[in-house]
Amino acid sequence: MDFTYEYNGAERTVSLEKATAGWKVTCDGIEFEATSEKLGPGRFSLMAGVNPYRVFVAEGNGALYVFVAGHQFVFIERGAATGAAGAAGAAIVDGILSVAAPMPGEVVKITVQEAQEVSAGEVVAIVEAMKMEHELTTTVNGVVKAVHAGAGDQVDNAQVLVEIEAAEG
Amino acid sequence: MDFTYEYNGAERTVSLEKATAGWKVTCDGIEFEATSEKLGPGRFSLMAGVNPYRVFVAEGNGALYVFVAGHQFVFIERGAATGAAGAAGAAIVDGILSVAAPMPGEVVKITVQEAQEVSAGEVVAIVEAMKMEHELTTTVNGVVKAVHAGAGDQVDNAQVLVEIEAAEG
Amino acid sequence: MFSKILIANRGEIAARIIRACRELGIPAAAIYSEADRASLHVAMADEAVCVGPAPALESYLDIDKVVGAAKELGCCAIHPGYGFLAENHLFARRCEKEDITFIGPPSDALELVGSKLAARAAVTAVGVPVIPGMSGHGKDAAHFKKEAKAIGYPVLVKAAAGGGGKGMRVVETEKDLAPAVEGAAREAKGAFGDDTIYLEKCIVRPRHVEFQVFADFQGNAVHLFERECSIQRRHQKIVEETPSPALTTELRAEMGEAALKVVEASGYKNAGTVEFLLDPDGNYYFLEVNARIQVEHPITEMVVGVDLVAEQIRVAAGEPLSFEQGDLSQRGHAIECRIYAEDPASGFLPAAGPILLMEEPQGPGIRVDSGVYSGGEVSVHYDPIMAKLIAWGPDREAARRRMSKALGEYPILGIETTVGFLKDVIEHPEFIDGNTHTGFIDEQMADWRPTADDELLATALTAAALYETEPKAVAAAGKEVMSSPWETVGNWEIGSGR
Amino acid sequence: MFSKILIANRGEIAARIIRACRELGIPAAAIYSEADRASLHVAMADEAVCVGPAPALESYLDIDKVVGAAKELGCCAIHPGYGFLAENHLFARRCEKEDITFIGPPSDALELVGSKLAARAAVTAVGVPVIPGMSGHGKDAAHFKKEAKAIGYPVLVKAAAGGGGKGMRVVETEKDLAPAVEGAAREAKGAFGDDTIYLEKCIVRPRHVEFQVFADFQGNAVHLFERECSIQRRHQKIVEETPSPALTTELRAEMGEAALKVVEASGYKNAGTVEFLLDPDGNYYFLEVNARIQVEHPITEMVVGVDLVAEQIRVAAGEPLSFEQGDLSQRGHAIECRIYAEDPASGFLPAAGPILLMEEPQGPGIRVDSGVYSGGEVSVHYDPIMAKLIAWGPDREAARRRMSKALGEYPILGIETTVGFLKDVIEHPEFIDGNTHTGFIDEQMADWRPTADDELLATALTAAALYETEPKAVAAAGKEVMSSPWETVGNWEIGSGR
Repeated sequence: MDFTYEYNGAERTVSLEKATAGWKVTCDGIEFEATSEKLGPGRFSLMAGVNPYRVFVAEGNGALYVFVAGHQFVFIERGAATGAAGAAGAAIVDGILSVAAPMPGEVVKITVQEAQEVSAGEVVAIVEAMKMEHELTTTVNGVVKAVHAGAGDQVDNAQVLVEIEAAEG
Repeated sequence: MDFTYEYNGAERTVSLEKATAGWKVTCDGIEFEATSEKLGPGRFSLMAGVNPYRVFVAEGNGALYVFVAGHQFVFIERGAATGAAGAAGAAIVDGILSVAAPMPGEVVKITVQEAQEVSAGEVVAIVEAMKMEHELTTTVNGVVKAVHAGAGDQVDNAQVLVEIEAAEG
Repeated sequence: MFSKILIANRGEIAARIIRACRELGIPAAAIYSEADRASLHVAMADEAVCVGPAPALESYLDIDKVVGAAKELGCCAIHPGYGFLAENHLFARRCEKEDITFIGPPSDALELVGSKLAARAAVTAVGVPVIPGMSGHGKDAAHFKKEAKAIGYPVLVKAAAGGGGKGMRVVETEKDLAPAVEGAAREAKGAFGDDTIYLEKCIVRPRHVEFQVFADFQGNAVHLFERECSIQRRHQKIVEETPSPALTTELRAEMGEAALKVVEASGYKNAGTVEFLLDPDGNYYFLEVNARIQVEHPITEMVVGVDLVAEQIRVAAGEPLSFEQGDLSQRGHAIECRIYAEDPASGFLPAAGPILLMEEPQGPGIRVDSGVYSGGEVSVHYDPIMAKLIAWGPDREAARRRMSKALGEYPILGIETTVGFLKDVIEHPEFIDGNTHTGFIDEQMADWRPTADDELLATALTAAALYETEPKAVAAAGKEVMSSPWETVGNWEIGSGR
Repeated sequence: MFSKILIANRGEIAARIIRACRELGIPAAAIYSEADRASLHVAMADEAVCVGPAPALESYLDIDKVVGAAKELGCCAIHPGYGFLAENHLFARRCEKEDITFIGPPSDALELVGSKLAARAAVTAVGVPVIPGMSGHGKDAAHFKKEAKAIGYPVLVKAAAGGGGKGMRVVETEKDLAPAVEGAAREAKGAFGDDTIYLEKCIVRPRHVEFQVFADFQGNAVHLFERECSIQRRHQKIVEETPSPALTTELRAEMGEAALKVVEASGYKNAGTVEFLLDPDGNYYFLEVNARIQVEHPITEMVVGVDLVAEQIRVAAGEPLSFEQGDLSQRGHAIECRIYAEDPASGFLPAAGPILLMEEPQGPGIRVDSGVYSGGEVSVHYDPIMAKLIAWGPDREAARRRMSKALGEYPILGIETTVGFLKDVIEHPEFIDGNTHTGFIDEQMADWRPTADDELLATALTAAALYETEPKAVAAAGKEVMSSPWETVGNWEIGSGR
């Protein structure tokens, strides 16, 4: 059985094959035998060779969350919406930078106006969530194409607040 | 909606009726309004009037286990086998006392033989479990009718080890 | 002693205070906003009432509603915790007027120390050194510009009220001053309802060293030694420890004395914290008084062997302090890490949402003060603090290793948290050596990203795959199985009582 | 320092030792029986190997297999925990022969103190008082009868090896002597592999007061004060505390000195416990040496501020003790309750089975040393100890209240446990007053039954009913829902790796 997940933007595949006691695991050239015991909902005692790991797994937001040896991994399931890890922030498509709310919150202020020229690093909006303000900046020089929100608006994660047309060159 | 459970050998009924915010509860003449929020699997925040309770509920062995305010309750579900609370021990049916293992374990010794006379309080068997020996005694005077187990036998909870015919009178 | 105490707070500190009440045999009443019915502090309380909608201004910060709740439930005292109304002298005064004991300092002392400017003046008068700063305050940009020039850049823009780094900004050059003042004022207004702002000289590479103090109404006052809280992000403490690796016995005694002078000068009662900056040359400067129980109070409890919250309640009830200065000593070392729902790999963006699965660490010397639970949700409406992890050990290195291991067994799945980041702070060579200052995070951890080697990744992928094989394995065995509603996000909030 | 340590144990003490290894940076290897693959200690270890079938004699007690596991995994030291092979001098000797460090006393000292009779002789020789008892031992019923008569009834039948109340019986009259000796011998054989039995005078209403001692290979020895363990059932401690309410400073010093004499007389090294009985007149009698880390060691750790398990490892590695007698003091008070899978309402019958749902208490001063988990199973094959709950407070009453509240937030559903019983012990007026003796449970708690008032029962019934309404409520909302396989017993043991 092959399982493929997206991790840090790259696809990773792990293969499980039934073995005498447990599974033969192959993953990116690493091979080992593993057994697993359930210790509760989402809790496993995974043994790779003679090395036990206490692992925790939960599913949600289109991803599998795994905690092992002090590290948390987020694996995006194939075909899932990337609500989990692919946080919005700022993305350029067709020369347009969309500055989006990085989390649900309230718009404190939009510091630019349509048609205004902006330079990379300039603050274009301030969003407040969980009692702290967060400044959103443009990563490009350009001109403000559209403003989609105003002070006091409640916005969702990844909601586009300001669009900026990047300057040529 | 009425729910009936067996608790400490008696039937108890609780009635829930939808109220504006939550439920109207009636139970043995006690009435109150309650709301409930789930805090996780089997975990609830139950509010009776202005009094919150952190309650824990689990189902198994034909019973509902409830923990509230430091107390554990075992409610036998109607029609369920009484594997949970109705521990075996010793029961007299038709003048025959069945001395049963009170837990899974190993028979260390049967201290009586068929046809032997016994007095109330006398040890008839010794069972070991979890590294401790437990003496099983007869609660009646009588004669050993049958011995169903021997030293070294692995026995289950409620398995009858010795039957004793109670003396008349 | 009080017959019933209202806890005017939420989250981990409300849970902490409820425990203290229980242990003293005093019924504890909780308040909650409409967003908080399923919060842990509600379930733990003996009584609870809803005080309004989710926004704090309409619930936890609404003085009328909080006082109304206390009266409705017959509470003769209110413990405000930290944040919200804890340092609001108008709230304390209102309690005094309503004949409800405010578990904290008298409103006059609160007002005095709550104004950083008045506090500076009072403290200067008794000979405790303060950071050079502007003499008054104002809202006029030109005035700020002039004062900043006189103090000399870099300057620190600070809110006169409140704490926790809210409304605080470092300004390196004159051109950044005006927007910083504006932003700070707005943030301060939102957080504390007061937009008064002032300026201070920015001390370079200082340590943040604070002293826990306690005064009763019989005239006794003690300090319970220091806490070093240099590990900060945006002026928000995230790791605290005691003893401070930077204090000598002499300096500790001197600063403790200074802290007690501040207590005396301000007429302060009950638990408080006198904050200092300590520069690399061993000079210390009074910063401010935190007129409340602090987030980081557990490390003092563990090292000094006291129960600060129970003591707050006893002192507020008129009892004398249960310890004298000579009874107190530091034993071993304690470290606290604040577990926030923030994404340290993305500029510490808040990460509200459901906690799909959580398990808290355990073991000798480990304490978790938590306000959340597995299956619960971190609300977008309030501070992102979820819990505090505290580790005690016979010495600093023992405590540090315990903390590191405990962070390594603290899964919180579904939202981003600071756990992995904190583990790397605790294991940083400079932290191990005790070389800490308030710029530590910016200097040492700015580009932090989580790391894991290929073998661990393979193990994690295996765990994910095995998790997915589960229901199939069961179905093959002929058993009826579905994933539990509590293991998937989205429909976890199914309450029968809604 | 050791490069890798094998932990020859299971359950909570194995978990405790793994934590100590981690904190010292030493890899920890676990062993497990076929019944224990899903045990917590296995999941926590760095490496683990199976050493045989479920019965302890074929796994945890099999010296060849344990030593074999250590060699297979390249461990240069073995920590035996308590029970199993911990006080088996043959095992210790085997380790010495195989050049594996046994983390405990040298095999000769273990043999000496392991024989209660030899220990009595050695201790008597250095002037420490012992309980009057038989001078030799034997297996002949007539000999026991004669000796019992000479000592005077009531007498105590005891196993020469082991501890924990196993193989121990009080005999009031001569007619009960023979079956008691027979039963004790059988139990001792099963538990320790040695059926040697002897007799002692039974002291009336004594307290059990023991001293923690520690000796290194450099010739240093200290005591870490006492633990009172009078709350016992069938000679098995169930509640322990320190300091003892019965000791004066003078008596404490005198008994501590006596304990150190025992250490010296026996050539004892590493951690150990010298047990005494203390009669109501303040006379104390040496009982025995427990040549291991004790179940109740956490209360000493909390009150004295040390890490006994880490110290065991350091001392075994040849390091000198990290503290001197003058460094040590008691601060505050700690109580431990042992959480057993037993039904206190039915004569403490063992209650093996699945733990359907469990949550462990939290908060300031609370420590849980646990070997089980929610969703796990208590095995019929081993001791019914699940966990230990420890509460520290600034004084006895604070610790006692914390313990009481913590027991009140310790749900363990699916099996019977001692939690409710312990709560009533902790709240018993005689316990509150510190009036404890080893007969306390029989005298005060013999007819214990759980109690709950009608209102609480109504609340519990409501909770049960609401739990049952749940899936329906969800189905009505049009969502696909089934009860989780992990919420029902029977099919919880679905492992994809089996």
